[in-house]
Amino acid sequence: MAELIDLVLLGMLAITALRIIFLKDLFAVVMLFGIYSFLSALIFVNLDAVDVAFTEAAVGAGIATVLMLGTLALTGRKEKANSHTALLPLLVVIVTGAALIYGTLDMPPFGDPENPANQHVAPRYIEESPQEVGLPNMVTSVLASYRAFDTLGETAVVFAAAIGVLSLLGLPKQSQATIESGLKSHLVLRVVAKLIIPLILVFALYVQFHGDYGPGGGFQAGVIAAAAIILYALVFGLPLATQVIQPKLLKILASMGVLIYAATGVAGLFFGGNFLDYNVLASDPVAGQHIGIIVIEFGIGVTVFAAILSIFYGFASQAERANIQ
Amino acid sequence: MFAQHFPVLPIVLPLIGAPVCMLLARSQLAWLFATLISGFSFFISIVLLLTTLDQGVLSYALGGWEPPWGIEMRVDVANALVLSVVTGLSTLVLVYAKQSIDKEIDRNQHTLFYTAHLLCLAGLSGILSTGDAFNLFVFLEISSLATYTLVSLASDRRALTAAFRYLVMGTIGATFILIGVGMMYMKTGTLNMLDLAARIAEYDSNRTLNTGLAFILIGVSIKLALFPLHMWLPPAYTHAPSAVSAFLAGTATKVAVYVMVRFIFTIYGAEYVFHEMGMDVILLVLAIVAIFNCSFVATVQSNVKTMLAYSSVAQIGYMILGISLVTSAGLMAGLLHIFNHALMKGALFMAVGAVLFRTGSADIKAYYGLGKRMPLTMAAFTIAGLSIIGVPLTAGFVSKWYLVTAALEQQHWLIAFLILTGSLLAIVYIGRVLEVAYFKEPADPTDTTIKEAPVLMLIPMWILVLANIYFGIDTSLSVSAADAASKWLFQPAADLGAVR
Amino acid sequence: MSFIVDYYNYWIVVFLMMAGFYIVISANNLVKKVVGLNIFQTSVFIMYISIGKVSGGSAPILADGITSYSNPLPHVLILTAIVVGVATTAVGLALIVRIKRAYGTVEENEFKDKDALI
Amino acid sequence: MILETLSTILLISGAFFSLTGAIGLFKFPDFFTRVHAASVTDSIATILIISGLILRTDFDLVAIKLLFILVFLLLTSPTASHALAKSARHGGLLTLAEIRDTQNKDNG
Amino acid sequence: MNIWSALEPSQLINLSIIVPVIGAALLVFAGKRPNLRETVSIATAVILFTLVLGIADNTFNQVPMATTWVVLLSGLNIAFSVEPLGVLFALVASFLWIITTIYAIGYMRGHHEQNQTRFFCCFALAISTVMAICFSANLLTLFIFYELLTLSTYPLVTHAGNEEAKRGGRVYLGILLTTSIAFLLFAVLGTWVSAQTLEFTPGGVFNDVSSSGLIAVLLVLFCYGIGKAALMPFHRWLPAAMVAPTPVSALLHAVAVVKAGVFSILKIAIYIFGIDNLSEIATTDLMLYIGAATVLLSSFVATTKDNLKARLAYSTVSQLSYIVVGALLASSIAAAGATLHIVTHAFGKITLFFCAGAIMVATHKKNISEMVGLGHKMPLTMIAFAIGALSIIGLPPMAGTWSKWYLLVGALEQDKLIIVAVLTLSSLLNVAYLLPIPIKAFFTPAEPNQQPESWTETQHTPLPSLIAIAVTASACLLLFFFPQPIIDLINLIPGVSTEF
Repeated sequence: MAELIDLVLLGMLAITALRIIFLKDLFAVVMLFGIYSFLSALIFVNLDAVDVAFTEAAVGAGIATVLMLGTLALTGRKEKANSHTALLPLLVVIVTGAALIYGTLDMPPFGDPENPANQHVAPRYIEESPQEVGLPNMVTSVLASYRAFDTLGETAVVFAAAIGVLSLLGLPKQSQATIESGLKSHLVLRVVAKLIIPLILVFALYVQFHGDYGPGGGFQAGVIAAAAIILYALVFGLPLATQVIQPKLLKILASMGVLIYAATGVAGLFFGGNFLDYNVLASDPVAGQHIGIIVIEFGIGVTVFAAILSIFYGFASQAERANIQ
Repeated sequence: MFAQHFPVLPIVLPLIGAPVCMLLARSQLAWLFATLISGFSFFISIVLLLTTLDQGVLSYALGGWEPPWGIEMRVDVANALVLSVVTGLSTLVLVYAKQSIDKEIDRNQHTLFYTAHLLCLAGLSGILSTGDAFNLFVFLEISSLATYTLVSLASDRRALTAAFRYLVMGTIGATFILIGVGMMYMKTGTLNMLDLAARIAEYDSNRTLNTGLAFILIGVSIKLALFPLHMWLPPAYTHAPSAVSAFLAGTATKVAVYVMVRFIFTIYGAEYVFHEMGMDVILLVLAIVAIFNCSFVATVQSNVKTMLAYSSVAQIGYMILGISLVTSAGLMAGLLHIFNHALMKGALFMAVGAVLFRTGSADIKAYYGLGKRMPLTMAAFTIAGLSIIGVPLTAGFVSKWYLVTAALEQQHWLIAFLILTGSLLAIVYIGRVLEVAYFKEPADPTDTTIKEAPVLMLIPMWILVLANIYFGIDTSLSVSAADAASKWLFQPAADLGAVR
Repeated sequence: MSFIVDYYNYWIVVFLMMAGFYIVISANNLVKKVVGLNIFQTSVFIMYISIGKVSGGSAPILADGITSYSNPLPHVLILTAIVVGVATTAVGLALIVRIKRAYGTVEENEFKDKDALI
Repeated sequence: MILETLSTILLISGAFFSLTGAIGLFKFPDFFTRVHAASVTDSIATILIISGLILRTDFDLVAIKLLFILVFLLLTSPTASHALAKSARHGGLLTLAEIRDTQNKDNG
Repeated sequence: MNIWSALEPSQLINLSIIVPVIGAALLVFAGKRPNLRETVSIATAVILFTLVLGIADNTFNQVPMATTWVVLLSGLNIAFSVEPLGVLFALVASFLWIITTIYAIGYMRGHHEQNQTRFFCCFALAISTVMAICFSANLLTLFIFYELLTLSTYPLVTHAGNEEAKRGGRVYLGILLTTSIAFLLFAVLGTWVSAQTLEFTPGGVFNDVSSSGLIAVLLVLFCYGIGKAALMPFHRWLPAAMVAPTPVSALLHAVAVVKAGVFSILKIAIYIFGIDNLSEIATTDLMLYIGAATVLLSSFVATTKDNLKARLAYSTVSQLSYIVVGALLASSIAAAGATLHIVTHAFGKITLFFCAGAIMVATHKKNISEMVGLGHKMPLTMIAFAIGALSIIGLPPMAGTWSKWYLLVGALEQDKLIIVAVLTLSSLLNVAYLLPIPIKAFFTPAEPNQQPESWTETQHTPLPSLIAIAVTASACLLLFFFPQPIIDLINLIPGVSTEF
């Protein structure tokens, strides 16, 4: 059954991808990409990767699509007819694809528990992590403890992206003067938004702190919280949003998040452990792990929230500029 | 007290430094702070280099989780050497950057520049030190993202398209690496490099592993701008701010070369890659084509920065050539050239940046008569240029010497000859600039604004120039480090795995 | 037959990857290129997750009565990779916005005409 | 047992409404009618499906979560449909009837 | 004779290389005051000559002298040691430096040249590298300073700074660097790989020369790699470099640079291959005949040139190949002749160049056709010219007689009758292109209205230049009557002897 669903979803993905190749309407391309992302999230669920699915839905289908739409608003939605022949790319792709197919021939069978990938390192995570780290969600254990350095890097990547977008697009100026609504006439929208935004924020907090037990964690929480503010900015206008969450504050928050994470690692040094060693943070190693994971997840959440939001601010300020012009 | 944590500090220091830099908000403060952080990392790298020369490899388990379950930092002579180059050059470039950035980048973006620089440094250090294949990908992306930002900070609009092209190519490369790592993981169930090596050694030849390696090599080749995949590099280096070009040319591609070395020698083992898959011939041919094609293209450029960028691609050809000789001597020559090339290209790009600072142009016309107006800058350019050519008593000569000896040891007479003739093209492109600088009259002799570059730019430039001479004469440090590194890398991969 | 059952997943994923890769290298429009990059990367993510799937296993969250879990390690890796992907996308799109402002177009062949690109 | 049957009925009818919505999305002639079809899917189908799912739980935390989702969807999806239609209207899109009218006027 | 006997003998080598460098540094500081500057110049030259005299004294007393500067790697040093061949060349070069400096002072002032400080400074640096070449203990050292000599003389060649000078400089640098990097460095590396040593060893470094094709190739590479020996077809740089001021042409292109080339070939023939082994190498005859062809062809070319310096340049090309031929004849007498020819040709040719320069300063004439009847106006110069010409031709009572005599005897001893014929024919050609100049100058009446009657030689030729001309011309004579000290020195060279 699971295989069948998998196959159907993969087939839909293939159709979507093919459609994207031939479409010239970029708006449709972006929407299809959103669908593509969402379908892959479904596949991830089907393949037991709930955390990944959550992230993919929030990031790929959510944030990435919003950013792409924002870009389209500034650059136009039509792709121009392509004059040069696509023969060379086709050739490159066929060769690369053939190489990959060649590579699959010696691959271990799909789903087999005897595969090397499932036999060597992973069993320890599955068997020991509930005792060693003390969390039921093994993904969180691996993410935040065994491979915490990867995650620190990931946080730095988000931070770097924020730096990049800031340097390219800048942040909106805080304008005290005219606070005009983006969608003034949409009364229904405004009412519902006011109702929903607090709910979203609560949900974000839930995801943030429930990540140890179920799917979720700082990353998803940060994205969801940012989405709440993005919704606010869309409905009530960017100027108002920048008054609620000031761009300057975002810069500080984004930095602070990384610092919180790194400081947790450094704390390990001072307590006599290695960098990012949480065992030494408390007398009981498992308690130490708990403290460490909660703090760094918080750090991730803060950075991701601030980074995503400032990226959105960057794009939105450009859009406003374009409107004024 | 912190001595045992040194393997991780060159990464963590700039990684912490970056957000702090962002918080500092004042350009001056951020500069000072970034320079200090970078300098401190350099100091640690030197200590690491000396320690590894003395004691061999240093392993550091992050989070206290022993590998292969946790992530491991693994510093040996080879990466400590490259690490010293990267952190050292970063420090010098930061000193240099202060005034160059003032002129080339918008005032309120200065802190962003220093933050991105530190992030880039953290990423590069991470790539070098890590002992985990996926961790390498993460740090690769940190440095790449920071690099795109740094390149796009330039005021020229062409920097934007260059950065975008770099981004697309870089992401394709990173994704290829990701595919390759995935295939390796699929067959071995581990991501730790030593563990991978031990487990790959159990397979004779495996189609999945071969494909994985091929994808990693192609991905890394994009990052290191190996010949047919180099097209992103010249525009990026041309239009980036001078300080960025100086830093990237000396470090980013070199780190990628090191990654290639690491995958070939540490993980798969030279035996597997070169004898089973015959990669040496492919790399050799590409390297030689790179040397000639790009040196030749360099000779016809009118923009000096572009010229140097193409020269960089050609010089990368020399490094790959050394690797593809499949001998300890060849690998040693390649590693040595990583070190020496960072010295000379850093100095050259700094000199070009200084000219850009004063004249506002990198076109060769701006160099008319500069020999008199900016004597120290042009002297630096001359000496570093001679080093590129490979004139005796410069660092460039040393690396060429070892490269040719390595080729001759294998009875590759033709290759040795090609290496030497390749450097003749360097005479042409460096000579063109020197000739107009010293023998042409300036276009506008009355222009008094063009004078010697500021001291803060000259000092790092000349440190590199003097290093070029020093390491051209006293080669004991660089050669012995490269030699130890190549010997270390060249032992069969399975043995490395058995160390633990 | 078992051959196909064992590998169909990877083959479709390869097809998806190549579709994305094709869009990246053939598209003339920069936004479409970024979309292609995302499709390419997302497909690679599916490959990774497929590696970790264990038939009959369940999501790697400790629960009573479940003995077989899927491999959590690829999930962690891909979580990281997704973030990296979106970070790259954000920077890429920001660059596109700036390019549009500087050149007035986001079609690759058009700004090549406007600058003698080196 | 009864619960299960009930839930199956709910799920199947939910799926049916979803399907009609999808068919409508394809078959209907213009924007506004299509929005209509889509919003039917959103509202009635979600109610049915989620109720069906709730009946299959042990009425623990999961049921409450599903309830939350239901409330959330009931709040957002009509709003989305509304916003969509209203924007289209603001953008100057005409219904079929209106188009016919204007065409008649032009002809007449 | 040895005023430096208080010093440790080996220190003399260091001093002889460093003293000119110190001189150059002092020149920079003395640059503003011409008198001081020239005093420094001459003082440096004299001190250097006494140093070399000291070294020569020690050599006669069989005092070993050696010093190592830098150890690049085991077996690869920058090291110096004294052997008679080098001493001889050092004596000639350092003595003629004094004379040339004196001459140059007059010439440069008389000609109102620009950038005189740079001129004297580079001049001193060039001599320093020549000293290093003389005393180099191994091929690497020789190669390094050979390259530095090229670089330090480049500014001298392009001294005029105009388009023609730049073109000449480009050819000069292009050919010399190209040949040295592509061929010489290659040959050095080949020697290193096959012989495992680069030390100059009496009798050669190769164990078995006859069977190896490699060594045959190396010989060709060495002969062409040393582009300064101007073997055809790589002789174009020598005429091109004649755009330099005359003192430069005189010292560098009659003495230091070209002689450094043939000196290197002699040194390699004696100490790397071994004179006795040469006959067993397959390509020796090939190179011998190429040398012979160069002798003849360039003599023919010389007869067609009307520009005096160009004619002298081609004459130099021809005479250099005498030395190459002598080195390759594989006969101890011919080698002695070749060594002696370094000395005699140096004195003869420098006299001719001095005269050409004096004529140019005094009358601004460059072409031979304009010099008809000049003997009446400038009798001293023209007499000196005649003496120099006779010495080059090899007629008694001039020094050139001896060297040509030994060369002929060597050729006869080896039964190379073609070489004998070539040498004879070439001497006849020498007569044809050199002697007509003084003959026409004296025996054809001066064209009227050329100069006012009151014009005298001493008035228009700077006195220092005249003194220099007198010294070198008389040296040509003296060396015919008193060649013994030099022949004694030559007989100290292992494998070289004037005995039948």
